[in-house]
Amino acid sequence: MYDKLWLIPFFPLLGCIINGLLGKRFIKNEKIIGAIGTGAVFLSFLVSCKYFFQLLGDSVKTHENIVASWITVGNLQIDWGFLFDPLSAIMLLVVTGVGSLIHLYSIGYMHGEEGFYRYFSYLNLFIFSMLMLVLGNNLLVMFVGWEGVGLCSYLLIGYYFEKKSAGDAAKKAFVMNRVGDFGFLLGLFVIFWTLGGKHGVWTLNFVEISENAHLLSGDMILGLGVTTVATLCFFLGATGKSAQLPLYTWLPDAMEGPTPVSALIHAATMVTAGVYMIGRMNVLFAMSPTTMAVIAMVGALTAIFAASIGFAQNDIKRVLAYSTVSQLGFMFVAMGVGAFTAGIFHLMTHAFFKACLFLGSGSVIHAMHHAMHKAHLDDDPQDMRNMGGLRKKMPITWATFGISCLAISGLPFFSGFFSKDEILWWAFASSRGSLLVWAIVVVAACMTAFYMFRCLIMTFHGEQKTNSKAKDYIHESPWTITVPLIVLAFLATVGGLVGIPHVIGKLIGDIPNKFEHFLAPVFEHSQQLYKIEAHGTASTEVSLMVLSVLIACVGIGVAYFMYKKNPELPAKFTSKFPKFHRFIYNKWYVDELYDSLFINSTKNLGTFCWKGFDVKVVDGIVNGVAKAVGGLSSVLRHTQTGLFQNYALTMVLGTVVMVAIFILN
Amino acid sequence: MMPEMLSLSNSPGIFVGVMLVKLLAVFGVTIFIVAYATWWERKIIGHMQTRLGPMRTGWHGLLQPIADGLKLFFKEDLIPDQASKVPFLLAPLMILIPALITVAVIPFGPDLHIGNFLIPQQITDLNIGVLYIFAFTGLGVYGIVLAGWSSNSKYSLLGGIRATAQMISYELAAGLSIIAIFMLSETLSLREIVSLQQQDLWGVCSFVPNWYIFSQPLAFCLFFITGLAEINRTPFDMPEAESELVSGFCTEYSSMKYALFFMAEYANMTVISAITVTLFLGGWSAPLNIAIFTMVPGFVWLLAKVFALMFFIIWLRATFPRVRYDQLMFLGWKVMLPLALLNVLITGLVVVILQ
Amino acid sequence: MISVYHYMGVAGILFAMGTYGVLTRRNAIVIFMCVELMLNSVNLTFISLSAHLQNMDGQIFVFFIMAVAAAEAAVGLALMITFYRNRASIDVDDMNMLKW
Amino acid sequence: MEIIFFYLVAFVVVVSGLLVILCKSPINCALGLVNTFFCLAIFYVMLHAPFMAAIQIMVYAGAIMVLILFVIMLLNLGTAERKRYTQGIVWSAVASLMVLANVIFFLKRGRVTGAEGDITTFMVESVGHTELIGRTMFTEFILPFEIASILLLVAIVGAVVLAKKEV
Repeated sequence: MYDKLWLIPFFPLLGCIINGLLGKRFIKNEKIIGAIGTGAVFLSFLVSCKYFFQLLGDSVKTHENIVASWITVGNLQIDWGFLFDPLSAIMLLVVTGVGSLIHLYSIGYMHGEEGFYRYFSYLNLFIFSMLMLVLGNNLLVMFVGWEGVGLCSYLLIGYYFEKKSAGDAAKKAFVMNRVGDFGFLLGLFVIFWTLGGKHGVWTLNFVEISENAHLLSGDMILGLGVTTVATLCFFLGATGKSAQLPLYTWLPDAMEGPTPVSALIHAATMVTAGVYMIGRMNVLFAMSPTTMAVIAMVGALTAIFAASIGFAQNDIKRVLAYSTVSQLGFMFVAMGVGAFTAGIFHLMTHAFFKACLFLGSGSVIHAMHHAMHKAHLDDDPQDMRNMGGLRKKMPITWATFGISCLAISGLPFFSGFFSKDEILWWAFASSRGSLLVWAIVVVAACMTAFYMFRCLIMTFHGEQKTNSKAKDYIHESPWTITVPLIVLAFLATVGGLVGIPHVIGKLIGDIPNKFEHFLAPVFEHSQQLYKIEAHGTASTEVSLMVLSVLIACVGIGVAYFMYKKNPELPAKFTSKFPKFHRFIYNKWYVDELYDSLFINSTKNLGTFCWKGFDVKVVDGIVNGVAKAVGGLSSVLRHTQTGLFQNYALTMVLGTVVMVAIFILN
Repeated sequence: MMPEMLSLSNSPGIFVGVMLVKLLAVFGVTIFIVAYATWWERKIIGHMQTRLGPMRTGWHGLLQPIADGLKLFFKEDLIPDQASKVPFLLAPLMILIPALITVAVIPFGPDLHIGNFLIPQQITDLNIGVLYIFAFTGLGVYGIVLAGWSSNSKYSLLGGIRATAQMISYELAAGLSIIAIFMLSETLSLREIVSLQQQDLWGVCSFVPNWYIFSQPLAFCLFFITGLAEINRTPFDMPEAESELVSGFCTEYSSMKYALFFMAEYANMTVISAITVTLFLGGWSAPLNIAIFTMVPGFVWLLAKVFALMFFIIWLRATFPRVRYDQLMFLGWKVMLPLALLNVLITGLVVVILQ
Repeated sequence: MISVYHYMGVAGILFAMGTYGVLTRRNAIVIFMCVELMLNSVNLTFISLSAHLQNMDGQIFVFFIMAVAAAEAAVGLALMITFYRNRASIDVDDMNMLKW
Repeated sequence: MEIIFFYLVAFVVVVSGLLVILCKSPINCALGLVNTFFCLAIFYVMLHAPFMAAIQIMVYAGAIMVLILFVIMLLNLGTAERKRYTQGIVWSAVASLMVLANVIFFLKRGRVTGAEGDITTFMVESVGHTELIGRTMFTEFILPFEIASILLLVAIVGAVVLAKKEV
């Protein structure tokens, strides 16, 4: 039935190997390379679709497929196994679907770049790793994928490795991810050790862990529940991979990579791995209210924090990057308040509209870059202050970008509306939720609407601020770029319809929440077991929806007022509150804080080890020994004259003394 | 009463007296021979070259050696300014003394029976006589070397170097050729070697003495040739080659010192002849074991044989050209030495088989 | 009457002189000669003791010492010629090519 | 009588030894050494070892020293050598004096045991020194003798190889 699951990650791996090994010397042709890369992912998408529809009609929703045995030690049996259930099915569709669109987009975007084959090889490898992460039936396989996407992220951020900033960003991402991975591994060990050591269940398999999770309920470690410790560790991993506070700083820097990479990895797929992981292990997380609260709070804070930074950024991709961080915060809020379905739903819709936004920005940057290039200008093609009024030049890009902005702002009937309102509702009404979290998230939603429309207006509306030389060169992108944009914009518009909330569904005629229904086998169990549900009347829910829509409109209105009607207002504002602006513009000085806290202290420690310990103690010992030997040698050197007669003299004296001793005795 | 061998212990007075007589006799005869060998050589070579040689002083120039001696004696004695004085003075002595000192072990007749004592006709009979001869002929080279070096002249130095190399090279072959004699005689005493040669030839031929020249012709040839080389006689007179090195090691010498060199050359010639005669030609013994011959005193026979050999040596000078230096070395190392070794080997084998 | 101690005393003096020569002279050939002097003093000791003890072994030893000395002379002088060819000197203080 | 002769020869030995170690010119050193050998040969004769005396003169004076003289002249080393610094000379003098002191002390103290062997003076006189040496050498010491011959062969080869300009 599901025994061909291995085909899904196999195609991208094949594409990666073919492009990677043969691309440089034998294939060379960009079209063939692009076709191989895109085709591989698209084939995976087709296989995923096939299995998805098969799963829709299947009564049993969880399927495991063991490909090969990996580690067999005593009771422990770890396999290369795939787990196919509604959750992974959704993820597969998102990853392969959005992935193939971005591959297609990349053919146009990366045209003429050096290392084209390398790019597609990495991208396919990333898809492969992500699929392993998603499909893995145990923690170890997931960890392989987890590390694989980290590696690919590193490779792709550092794609322009000639640029120092790109290399630095890649390193930053990698190191930050390592911090999170460390947490992931610790969580893995805690689970493995407690389950195996205390309860005799030596396993890393998700299904078995979920089934045996209840055994852990009474266990304590370091004064905390084992589940709390383990899930906090896992959550640390999630914050690293999904760019949450405090490990989010790598994500904005990751914009150094090519824009499609940002769209695919740093918006749509990889960064959601943390969310997926929490969803995958929802039973464990549900067992620990403490962790859930922490997650919700961290998510909420991240959402509002990143949104605030987004206010002041001028780089279009950076705005989107902070938006991504903020939206990921929304998802974690959902996970934290027990709205697993809503979280995954938002993950999906976010993948659509954020990918669309990124690709749209990529389209703009592409156009700007070419224009700058042709006009021989050095202006930053990503700076929004150089844009404006692009609507006429790039209508398709403008339209799709606008739709996505509406979607992310949560205007009714766009996909973002459904998913975000679900999250807001759960935050407000869930047994794990709280008013504080809700309030923060609402403010964050308002801010989201503001900065997204600020971005839209600065880019596409108003007067054109591009250097007049370059103006005429700006034109709409080729079809490989626009087609994915249109498809994604379409999805961003209608994607939400699969998960229409009950309230609205009832209102407009008994439309069930298909999404929730589909995912129920995964989450229902834990939600029922640990009494996680949203209480509230329909009227409350509806009024909350209206409130959020209003708030979004306020954000949009302010943006319209400030950037369209009175374009001089932001400057005034800036000059009036220079400190505040600078604070926001410099991203709350978090990088600097980290620099001083971690980097500098590590550096200082290193310097201390170097100058204090290594130079003084280690080198001191070594040099001291050398000096002692040298000093002694300089004394003893006088005995080694190289004149054999001196040696002979010594020998004679020695012999004489020995004979004298002999005689005297 | 058995006659006793005269020695220092049993009759010191007589011993010293007899010894002095013997010394004077031998030394006088040797000096006389040396002096007249010069005259003889000039006469012989002169006649061989169809001229007369010295004729004016005395009958047929018989007083020529004395005249030469007087002339040299009264010549100015020059010592080069840059010479090393002491070696320069010592050199002529060091070349003459070893030559004369070797005569001490040459027997010149049978033991005399006087009174109660046996008196050997030999200055001293060493039981290592042959080695003694070798030791002192080997020392002869120092005179040449010192003369060559101390003169501080390149001709002299070259002569000295040549003499050194020549001596070392030919001493080996000479020594090895005599080893064959030891093997037959089983003694190192020259007196005994001579007495052994008076026996019947190979124990069968009663009237021919057992001279070692018959048993060891090759050794005789080797010894004689290497002997010529050791005393720097033609054709091996490289150290004093007139045509190349002016006069070799004695270029810078004059007066009596030059006379000493000259004497040393003829003394060496005499000595080498005497040694050859003693080792190979029966020494003082008669050539045939016939009464008439054996009646003749031993020293007559000895002198006769020595003169014969000296004549031969002078004859060689008259006929042979000087060999080249590389030929000399080739002959010494690649012909003489292997032949001598071969001779030793064959002699050893024969001796072992005949035992 | 001459005793063995007389000979050995002379041998001792010779040995000491040879030692002094080896230690002070700089000409390699002179040093070589001083070594020969020391060897000869040992020879004298051997032979005097051999005569004193009425035993032949000491003289046999001297014989071997002479053989070794001859070999040493041959090889040593060859070495000196080679060295002289390379350095135009046989001063032992110049034999320092391996010093640094 | 004998003892006077001994002291005379010993005096000559010491004087020629001093020549060896003090003469500036190597040739003079060599001459001194030859003289030493000669005197030692006289000692050997006095010790009833005429064969050794002959060998001494033949080998040392006749061969080794001639070889050394040859080399000295070949390399033209007549010039005086550089002087060694005073400190070295003083120390060397001290060392050699200590050697001498050791020897004298040893002779003063040590007791060489009396005659034990069967090679008496009479026997040497009657049988002959050469024959006695030969007997001992070719019976008791035949193996070392052969080894010594091999040593000489090796030395010859080594000398040839070393002294040749191009091997």
